[in-house]
Amino acid sequence: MEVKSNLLIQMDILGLIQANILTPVVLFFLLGLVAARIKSDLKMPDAISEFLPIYLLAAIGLHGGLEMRNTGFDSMLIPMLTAIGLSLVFTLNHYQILRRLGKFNIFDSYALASTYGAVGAVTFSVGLSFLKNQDVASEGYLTAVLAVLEPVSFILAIFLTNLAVSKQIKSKKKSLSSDLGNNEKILGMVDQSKTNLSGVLRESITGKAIIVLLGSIIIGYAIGDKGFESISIVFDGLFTGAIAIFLLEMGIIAGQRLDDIKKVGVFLVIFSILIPTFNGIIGVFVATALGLSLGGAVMFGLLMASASFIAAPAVLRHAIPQAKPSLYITSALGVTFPYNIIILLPIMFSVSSIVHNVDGSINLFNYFGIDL
Amino acid sequence: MEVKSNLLIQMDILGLIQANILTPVVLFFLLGLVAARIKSDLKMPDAISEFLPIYLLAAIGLHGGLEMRNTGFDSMLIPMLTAIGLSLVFTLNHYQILRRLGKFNIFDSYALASTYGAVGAVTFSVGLSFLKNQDVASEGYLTAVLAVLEPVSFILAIFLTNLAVSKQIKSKKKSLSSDLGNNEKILGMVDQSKTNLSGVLRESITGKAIIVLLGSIIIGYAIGDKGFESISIVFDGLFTGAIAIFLLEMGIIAGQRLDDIKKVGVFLVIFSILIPTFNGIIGVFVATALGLSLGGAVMFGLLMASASFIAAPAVLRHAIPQAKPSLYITSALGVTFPYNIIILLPIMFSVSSIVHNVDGSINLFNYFGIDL
Amino acid sequence: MEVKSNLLIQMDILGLIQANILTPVVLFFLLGLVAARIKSDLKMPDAISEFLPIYLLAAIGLHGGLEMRNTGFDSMLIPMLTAIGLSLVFTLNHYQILRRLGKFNIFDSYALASTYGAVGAVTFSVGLSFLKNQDVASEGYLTAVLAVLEPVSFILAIFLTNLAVSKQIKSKKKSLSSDLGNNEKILGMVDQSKTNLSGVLRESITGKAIIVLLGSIIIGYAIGDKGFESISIVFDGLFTGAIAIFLLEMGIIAGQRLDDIKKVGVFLVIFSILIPTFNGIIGVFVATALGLSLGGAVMFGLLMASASFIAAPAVLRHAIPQAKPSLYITSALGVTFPYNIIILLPIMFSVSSIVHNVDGSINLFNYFGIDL
Amino acid sequence: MKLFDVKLLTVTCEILAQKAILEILSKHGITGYTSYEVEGNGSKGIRGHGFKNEKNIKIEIVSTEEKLKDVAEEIARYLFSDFAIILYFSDVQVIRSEKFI
Amino acid sequence: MKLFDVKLLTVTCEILAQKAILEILSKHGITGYTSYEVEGNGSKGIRGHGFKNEKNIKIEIVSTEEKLKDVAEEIARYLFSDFAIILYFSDVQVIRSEKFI
Amino acid sequence: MKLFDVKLLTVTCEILAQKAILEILSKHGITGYTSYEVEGNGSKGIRGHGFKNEKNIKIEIVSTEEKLKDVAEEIARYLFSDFAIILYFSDVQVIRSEKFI
Ligand SMILES: Nc1ncnc2c1ncn2[C@@H]1O[C@H](COP(=O)(O)O)[C@@H](O)[C@H]1O
Ligand SMILES: Nc1ncnc2c1ncn2[C@@H]1O[C@H](COP(=O)(O)O)[C@@H](O)[C@H]1O
Ligand SMILES: Nc1ncnc2c1ncn2[C@@H]1O[C@H](COP(=O)(O)O)[C@@H](O)[C@H]1O
Ligand code: NA
Ligand code: NA
Ligand code: NA
Repeated sequence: MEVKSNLLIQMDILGLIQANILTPVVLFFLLGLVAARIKSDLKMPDAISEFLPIYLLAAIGLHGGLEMRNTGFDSMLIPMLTAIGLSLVFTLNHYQILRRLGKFNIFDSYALASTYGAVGAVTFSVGLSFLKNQDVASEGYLTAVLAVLEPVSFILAIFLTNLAVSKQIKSKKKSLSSDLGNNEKILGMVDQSKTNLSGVLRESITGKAIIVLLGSIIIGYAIGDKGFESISIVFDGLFTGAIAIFLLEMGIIAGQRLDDIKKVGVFLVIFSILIPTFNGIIGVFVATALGLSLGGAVMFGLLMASASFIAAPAVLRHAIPQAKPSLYITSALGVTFPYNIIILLPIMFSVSSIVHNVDGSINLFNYFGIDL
Repeated sequence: MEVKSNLLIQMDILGLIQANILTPVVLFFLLGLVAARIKSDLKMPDAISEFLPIYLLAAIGLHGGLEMRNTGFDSMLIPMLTAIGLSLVFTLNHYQILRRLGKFNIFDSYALASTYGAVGAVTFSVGLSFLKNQDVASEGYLTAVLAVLEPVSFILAIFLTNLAVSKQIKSKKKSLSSDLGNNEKILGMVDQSKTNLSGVLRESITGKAIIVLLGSIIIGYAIGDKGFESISIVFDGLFTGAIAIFLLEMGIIAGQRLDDIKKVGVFLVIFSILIPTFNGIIGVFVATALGLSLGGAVMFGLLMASASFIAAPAVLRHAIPQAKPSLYITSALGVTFPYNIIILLPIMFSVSSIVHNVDGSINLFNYFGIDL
Repeated sequence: MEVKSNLLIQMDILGLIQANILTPVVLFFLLGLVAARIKSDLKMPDAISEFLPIYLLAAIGLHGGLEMRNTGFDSMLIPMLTAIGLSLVFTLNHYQILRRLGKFNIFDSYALASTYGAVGAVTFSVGLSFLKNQDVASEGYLTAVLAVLEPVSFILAIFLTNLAVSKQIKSKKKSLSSDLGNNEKILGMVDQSKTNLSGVLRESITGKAIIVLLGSIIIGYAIGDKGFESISIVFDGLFTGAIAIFLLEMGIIAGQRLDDIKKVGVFLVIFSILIPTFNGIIGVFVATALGLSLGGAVMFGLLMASASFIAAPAVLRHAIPQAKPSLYITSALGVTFPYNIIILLPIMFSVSSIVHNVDGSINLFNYFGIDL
Repeated sequence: MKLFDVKLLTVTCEILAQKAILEILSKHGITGYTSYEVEGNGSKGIRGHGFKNEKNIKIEIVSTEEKLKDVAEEIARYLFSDFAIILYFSDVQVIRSEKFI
Repeated sequence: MKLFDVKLLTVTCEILAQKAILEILSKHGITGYTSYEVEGNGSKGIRGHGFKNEKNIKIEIVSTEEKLKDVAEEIARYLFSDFAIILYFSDVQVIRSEKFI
Repeated sequence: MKLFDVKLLTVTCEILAQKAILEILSKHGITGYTSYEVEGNGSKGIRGHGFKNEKNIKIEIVSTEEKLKDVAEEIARYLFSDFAIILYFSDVQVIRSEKFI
């Protein structure tokens, strides 16, 4: 009996992955990937690839706001705080792994750690469209969690980087205090580092992603279903198609980056797969324990699993300019993103189905008790 | 009884304004405004903000054309001539106010006068979506009035400016005829001014706004409801959503301009609120007297109330380069536009409801008799 | 009886042409044309005119893929091979006509021959929307034929051009072998020509048009009607509206090119009308003989009739840089495209209706027997 | 390869002055130029944000010193007062001097 | 028409360094500049493909040699190590020298 | 701050010639360049309106006079006849001369 049910679950996951690959969203991503690999001249106009993220953020924000109006958000606080806590713990954990096992320098370690501690709004959109496809709902307030989570791990990483830099500089200052010009430069750097944190905080919070997301949540909440009607074709009807088009572009960019994977190294590639899996599954369990629905737990897991590849480059290049962007962009967009949307998403969905005891035969505790 | 009904009306207006603020279109405008004020990096790609007005004009043109086909446009002539007449009178009136009370120079006065005498297609779009929300129809031929009205007050203002410049130059010529170089320059300016008028006329009529608007009216008229079906998702279904997105952009631009309001001065800010109110309410009454429907009278009022902030900068910078663009752009976009769509529109709707005797208790004449 | 039925057919065609002109797609094209002729400043942002072809190709690809999944494509091979064969024969035929009757030089002749031997995806889109309007279906696999046909006649033309150039150079080399510098240049040109063919083949096949088209066919086939549902508003609902907007842009470009028609010459203008007519009607007959449906035969004819005006400039400027682009762009876009979508399309539809014996009174064979 | 000395005139101005500048060019018989949209900041404030027609345009003309000076003089005379505009000259060397007369 | 000799400093860098450069400019009291997005290739690899913030920006400043040298020195000191960046000077002649002080 | 004299080669051409020019650059071992789309007018007519691939592109290369002359010569030889194209040299001064060899 045991073995059979395990087998069934496994088949289920494989079946779900296969079914997931055969969705327009994933297939357009793959098309973009192929186009880039065979060096096609296919490219999206810049204006379209700048506009689509704004549109997607507005759409998921409105959707979240509407849901929150319908179902309330009193229960939001604990999941949100938990998400923030997990995100911070994960970021620190990534740093240790990268620095100790991966032997990356401080800067790259913090940059990568926060890239994977942060969240990806595009991944989130794909998750929503995946659930829509499965006809499974999720808690609307998770969009608010997405918005709040955006800057959290960046701020932590930048704060710690500054700390590390300050220490380094102090020790350097002690050892060499002769070269005036250099000293001046170092002092300048300290100043720069110090301003960075508040600057980055400011920029993160006024960054377009958060503004559009929070703004749309509020708008969605304010207008309600009736007010949404007049704009629902644009912000709901076109949603999945727009994701498909945007993923074509993401596929192209990911494809262009694939060559850089060699530079990234085996360690980071493995990291880029194992860490999201680990974080994501933990996320699903924690969310389920907190009482989130089947779909909500998947989205919560996805928040934990996703790496940031649109916000990260913009924030980190300013905040930790010493880190190599090729590392964090390539691993987040070239490895983790496709892995997340193609493979991890169905896995998390299966896990969530099991722990939510969908088929009525296994529940969270006896699952833990028997299978783990 | 009297007092109570007045109170009811007042509450009605406040309620309508509040309800109007809670529509996606207005809220996205406010979101853009906020984003600009907190110096967010949120911006629309240029291509999108260039494309959306074309789309909006095509959509309202088609809509107008279809309506005209369904309901006829024999009754169009008198409202159109009235609109042109009012527009000219208003422009002259603005000039007097600005020049005498506001102490602006000739150039700024004419530029501002025509900005407020002209019409705003974006405002018109918002009005249509407002009425759609209220499930109230309006006469389709008003779109044609919009198209015809576009160049009218510009042409008047430019003609009068040229007249003024010519006079100035003549008197200058008499007084100083020594400095040859300067003289040559002055003659050049006269020539320039003279070519301007026909040039501006030409440019106004071949300007993209009028071309798209008139063209779409004709297309709408030619294809009829059956022909429109195949494109109705694009030009009808997406309409309100597209306005919402465009108003996000308008909000951003208005927000960036708000700092300029100090330069604009208190007088002009008050002008930018009182004049549209005055013109708009007059418009509603006149339209009602001419037999337009409830919604038609609102749209007619909006035509009178609206200031031009897309066409105006383009036309006036060429035609009256001596005028300061910061004045007319800032007041039209930063003050009048938000005032019009947020506050004046519901006011005019209430007024039109009253004079159209919607609730059956007050009709136009006893309203005039008792309340005014 | 005979005369009357001929008359009826004629009226039918005229009626169809008239009805076809009164569709949004054609009217927006004419609006663009008019706007360009009166030198309006109306223009589409580049990003939009780059994005729309990608979108249209994706939409027709998906549509084709879905159709192929539903109706199979076993029967595809013979029509496809026939299309390739016809395309090659037509290309050679065009060359003879242009070189002998038109007295064009080798380069221009080959460039023009392949422009008219190639296919136009935009024309194809308009054809699909025309059929949609008539509620007539067509074989989905014709989209695959479109994709395969794209590079065929270019490759032939480039191959033959290279052959001709090589011959020329050989004979030149014999006659003059003194001027060393020039000789070097000629050798360089031979080298260039030789690399061109493989380069052009590579570029054609990885060109964005083919990638998007083939990719979307596969995606459409893979996802099926159920998977398509979530993106159907974008890729089906918006289709005709998007074509209308794109044709506005095409009309503007065609209008800007109309002045060049004088340079193109009467011969080429006549060629640009007669050749598509000839090729198209042959296409309809052949397709009907191969068993294609009424709509399928129209689309097959359109493939034969259409000239390439988006791919051609890109490919030919690289491959036959000696040819004058104004010739092939102007004639294909300025003459053939409007002729095809306005006049030839309804004609082919009538012809196909007749040979498909739609009204039950005439069938293919007695039609041939009596009328030809 | 012989190089010839000619001049490059660069005009950066608000987009609304473009037409007037192109007219001045053609009045002086100059048909060759290159132009592109830019953003910028100057005495007339930040440009290139917001409405399209508030952008700047840069127009570059390679030609003889004589012609370009005439052009610059006319631009200075008629456009400096009303439009956001700057211009400057630089020395460039070309291969085909006959193309830039 | 009298022309005055001034300098043009051209800075091409990744878009993320733009803010820092504009800050350096304003620190030196320079308010006039022209900027536009470009693509490019250099020691830090091909730019301008993919994400918007991987593009380059070109910033051009016309001013006095003295001021521009200070600017360039500060850019070299603080930004050369962390960002993809190049800069070069050239000689230009202007009409209104007072505009470029 | 010491400045070094190098050359700037500016090539403005129709976008279809871009590939050929970049190939010539890399043949001469030049990896650094900046490029951007422009519009323009010249002996081959107005460009930059209508189809994307009718636009012009401007390619700027800072390098040594020697290398750039070779590049220009090759461009002149192979591309002048078939494409809309102009090019010119100017003098620029850079800080890190080793970057532009
Ligand atoms: N010093 C400068 N260096 C480079 N570009 C400038 C400078 N001053 C002004 N500009 C450009 O010229 C435009 C018009 O300048 P202005 O008339 O001073 O507003 C500005 O928007 C900038 O693009
Ligand atoms: N030799 C060069 N000539 C012109 N532009 C260059 C050159 N080298 C670099 N660039 C530009 O400067 C940017 C930064 O250069 P780099 O720091 O070398 O990556 C490149 O992306 C190019 O746009
Ligand atoms: N005199 C000139 N000054 C500046 N740019 C020019 C000039 N002549 C031509 N161009 C540019 O070079 C391109 C090709 O020139 P042409 O080969 O003459 O058509 C034109 O489209 C312009 O962008
Ligand atoms: Na994460
Ligand atoms: Na008005
Ligand atoms: Na053909």
